[in-house]
Amino acid sequence: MPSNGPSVTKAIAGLDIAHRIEQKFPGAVEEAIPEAATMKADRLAEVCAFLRDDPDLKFEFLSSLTAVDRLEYFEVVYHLTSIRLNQMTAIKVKASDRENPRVPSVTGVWVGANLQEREAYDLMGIVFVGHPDLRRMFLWDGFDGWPLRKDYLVGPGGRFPGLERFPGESQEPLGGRG
Amino acid sequence: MTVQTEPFVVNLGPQHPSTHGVFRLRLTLDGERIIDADMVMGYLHRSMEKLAEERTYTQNIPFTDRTDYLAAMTGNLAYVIAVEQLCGIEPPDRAQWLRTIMCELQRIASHCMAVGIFANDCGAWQTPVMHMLRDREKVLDLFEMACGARLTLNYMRIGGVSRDVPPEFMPTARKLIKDLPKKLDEYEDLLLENEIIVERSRGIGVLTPEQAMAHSVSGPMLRASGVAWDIRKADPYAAYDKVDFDIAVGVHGDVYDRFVVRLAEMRESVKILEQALELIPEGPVHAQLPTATVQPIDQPVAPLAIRPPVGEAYGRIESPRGELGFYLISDGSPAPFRFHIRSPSYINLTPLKLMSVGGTVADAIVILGSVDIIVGEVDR
Amino acid sequence: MMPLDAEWYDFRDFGNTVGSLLEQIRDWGAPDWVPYVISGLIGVLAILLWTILSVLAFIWIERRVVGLMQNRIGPNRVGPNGLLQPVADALKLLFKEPITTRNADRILFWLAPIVVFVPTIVVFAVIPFGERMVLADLNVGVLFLIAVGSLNTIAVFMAGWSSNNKYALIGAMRTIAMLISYELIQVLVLLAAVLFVGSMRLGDIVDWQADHAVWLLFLQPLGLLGYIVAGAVEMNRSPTDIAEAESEIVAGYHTEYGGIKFGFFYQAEYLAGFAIAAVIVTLYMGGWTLWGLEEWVPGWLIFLTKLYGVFFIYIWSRATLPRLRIDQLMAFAWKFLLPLSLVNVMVVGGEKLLWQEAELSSGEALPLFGVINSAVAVILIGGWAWVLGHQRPERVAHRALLTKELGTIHFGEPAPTV
Amino acid sequence: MDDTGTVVAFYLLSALTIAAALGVVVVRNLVHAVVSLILSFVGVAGLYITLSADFVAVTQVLIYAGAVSVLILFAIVLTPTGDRGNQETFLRLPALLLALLVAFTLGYVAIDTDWAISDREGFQQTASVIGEALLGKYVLPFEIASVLLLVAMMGAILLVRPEGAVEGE
Repeated sequence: MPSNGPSVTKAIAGLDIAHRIEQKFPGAVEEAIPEAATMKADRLAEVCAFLRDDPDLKFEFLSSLTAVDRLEYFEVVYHLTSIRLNQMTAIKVKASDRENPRVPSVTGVWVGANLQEREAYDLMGIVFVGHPDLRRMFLWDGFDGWPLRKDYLVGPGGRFPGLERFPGESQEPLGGRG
Repeated sequence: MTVQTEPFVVNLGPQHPSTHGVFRLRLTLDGERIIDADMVMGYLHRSMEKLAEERTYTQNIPFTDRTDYLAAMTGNLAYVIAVEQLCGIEPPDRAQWLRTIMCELQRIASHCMAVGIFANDCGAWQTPVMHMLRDREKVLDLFEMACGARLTLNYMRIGGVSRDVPPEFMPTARKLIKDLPKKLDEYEDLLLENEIIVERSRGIGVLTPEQAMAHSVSGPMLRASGVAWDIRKADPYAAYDKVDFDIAVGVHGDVYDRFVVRLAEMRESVKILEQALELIPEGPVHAQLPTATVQPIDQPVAPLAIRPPVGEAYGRIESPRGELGFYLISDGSPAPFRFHIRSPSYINLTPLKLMSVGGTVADAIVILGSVDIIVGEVDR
Repeated sequence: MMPLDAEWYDFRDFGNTVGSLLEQIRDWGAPDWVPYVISGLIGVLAILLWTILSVLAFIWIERRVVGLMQNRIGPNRVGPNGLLQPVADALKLLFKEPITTRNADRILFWLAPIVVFVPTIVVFAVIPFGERMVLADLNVGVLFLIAVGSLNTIAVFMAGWSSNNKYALIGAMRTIAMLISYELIQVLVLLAAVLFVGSMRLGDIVDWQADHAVWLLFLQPLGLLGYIVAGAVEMNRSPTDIAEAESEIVAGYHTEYGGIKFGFFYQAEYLAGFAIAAVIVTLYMGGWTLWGLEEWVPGWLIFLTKLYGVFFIYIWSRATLPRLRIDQLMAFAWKFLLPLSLVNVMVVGGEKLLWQEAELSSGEALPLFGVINSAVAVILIGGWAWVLGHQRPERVAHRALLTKELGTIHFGEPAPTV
Repeated sequence: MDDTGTVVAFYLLSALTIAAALGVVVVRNLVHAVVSLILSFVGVAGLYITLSADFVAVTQVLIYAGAVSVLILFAIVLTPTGDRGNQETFLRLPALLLALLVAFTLGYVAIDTDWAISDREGFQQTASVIGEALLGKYVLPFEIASVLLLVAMMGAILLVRPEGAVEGE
């Protein structure tokens, strides 16, 4: 990860953290890329507790929790910080059921996930199983749909394509989404 | 036999003088004691995360002004740092120093409001906040000099800042930071030992360090709980690794400590500014950007056309309210695939119920004031 | 004291003017009750006029003074220096639609602003504005002050309850709880003053102070302090504006009021302030006398100058101090002021007894008592505060700890002192 | 009761007191009832003034109109909302009978008694006379009443104390 200036925070890469988790919980890691390690949903709670309590990791601080709509599946991204050891990592978990995405809640491990999971539920529609108070946060009860999903309010010609190219940009083939 | 009273539900807000915007706190009271507290928000929700997915990376900078509108500079910076991480851009030195200066000025301005409004929440009838607005205005004058705006600044750019500061900026800034310590002394004289402030805020809304960390509380709130954690030191961005400053921490984790931590941070900001104004080098303020190949049709759009490689980045800085992070996912198109704001105001509200249950309505107000939320950032 | 001229143009005492007017009416052969009624009417009108003018003036003064204290300008648009701002405000309030919320208790909602106004203005009936310038010179003037002051509570409760608003109800409950506690303090401190002077008639108290050429302020500093605090509570001013705590319960009991009904509450609040200041001036600061100056300067002018001066203290405190919490305020009344004012009553009673039994001359007794009481006040306040403070050693001011070590935890460490 | 002013005042105040007292009984809303009770107290205070008992009058306002009514208001506000109406109960008829009986007795006694008129002058300063009487001739009843009130107060506090409440904070 290119960083801005000499970083003091030790960023534990996804591959590294996946390796450590794999040692403790074989089969808990679904896949690992440099940015983050993806956990299996059913092993999430114990892995998180391990990440929090392990003396070498001590990720006591859940920096950020958010959900991403990857079109084929949803993923929930956890950015973890260890305040005492000054290190950081990111883990992910996938929810592949588009109609009813379910992910175990980590409120039991980090209470700070409470509001952030509610936000992800509110805007992305991901049900966090085990969350003590999973209600809409910003939108009113009874709001129809999950606005941050890519297919929210699909137009007549399919999903609104967004900004694919800059105005006047050459039409050469694009990588990624295009 | 005991006196049985009915629980009594009071809606503090959305229209209320002390909710710092349109924020609603639903309190269930037994007499004056709070037995339950529930937050209702979303009155200012503008769906920025969705809007940002349809706009280019550069077009998204103004959104970040409007989340935390009392600290627009830090909002800008957190976002551009995330984009720079995504693209691997290294801004030039002068830009880094300018960012440091602006962020610290912004921190002073924001803490002025936070401390002043906190005193207001304690019931001081506008006097501290009026005095603090005086100093905030001077900071805003500097911002106006630098970028023409006072509130929604839009000063930071991906790869640097929008323009260099005018020549009269540095002398004015030097004069301001020369005067500021005297003003801070004045505030400390007025507020620090004020018996009523101490009575109102000591022992109220206590968070132990373990609770604070578990609740993902950040910024002055976390430091007030005794945890020496500051991203400026832990993960230095801009030019913070080249300046010397201390982390202000509290030792009781109560409302009073949050207030003294903010006061002390203003002093530390002055310290940083003193060094930054000495050390800032001359040079360009904008890096060369890897722009997409765009044919200029009628106007030069080239410098804006950034197309980061596929990937994701979590850029975070220490905003006046805590850890402000931007989680960006790029799919290689001109617009971010996912744009998430980790807003400190919102997440700092997590332990609100824990802190306010058992206290009185007056305590809840003071606690809410000590969290220092900006509803624009809570709702986004 | 030099006898007054008794000519109608001697404005040192408006009583002269009224007296000669009544004389004239009597000369025309009107029945006895006519001058009686007319003098009463004149007094009532004079007090009403004075209160309205004073309130208007003080709205402007307070806003300008507080503006000065807060580094801003204050009203300066309407008229020269914004002088007409209060008039404009009053007109605005008059022409505003009188809104009654749907589920309010209509009768009480409309009655409350009127009821709140009555006791605050009736208080001025017993205040001697100058020599013979008192509307009703009651024998039990001091008691009357307390009794009428306590009626305010009812009006506030009516307003808060009838609004059918939760903030208003909380405000009303707070007011009642507060006023009950502080009425006790008021009674006790005034009792000490009455005990010392030996009369409940306010005129007698002023005369006593003039005769002995000493203000009770010097003889009963503790009583004065207690009354100032209790007065601040009664008139709902910061640091004790808990009943209408803006940052907590919006506007307390008058949250739902607008237009002229709110205007009544607003004016009643100022009037209560003037009443408290008037009582302080009369009881503790020699009323309309000023060591002989009242022979040359109209007594009412001296009285009003003192009154406005005392009221200024309240403006000042409003611009300076934050607000206490309700339980802290109550604790302050019961744990601090009440014991102190009880001690005050006992000390004063003992002194009175000593004075009578030992047959001291007032020249000997009063300086002695003044010194003793000041010392008692200082020792009691300091000592009691020390005792109460020792119960809560954690309530001290401190600064933030400065550290460079990242990730350390400093919770529970001793904090650097201020 | 010789000059017209006093007579007019007496009848006006009596009318006020009786009307307000009736209001207490008739009005359905409990808070309204308390407000008219206060009005009736004030009326009684006025009656005391016409009898040149100024100390008693002011005390009436202070204690009854001020303190006692506030206590009643407190009690009403603390009662659950459902019970706040001045509802009809089965005790209506017995209460009416009892009230009529009391009224009749009082009226009969008032008319039947041969009221002696004192030839002594009225007091100028009632407060000092009352004070001397209370602390001189009637000091024992006065002290007993004080002790009784104190005990009642402590009993009340004890009754409403929550089980196992700790002293202080």
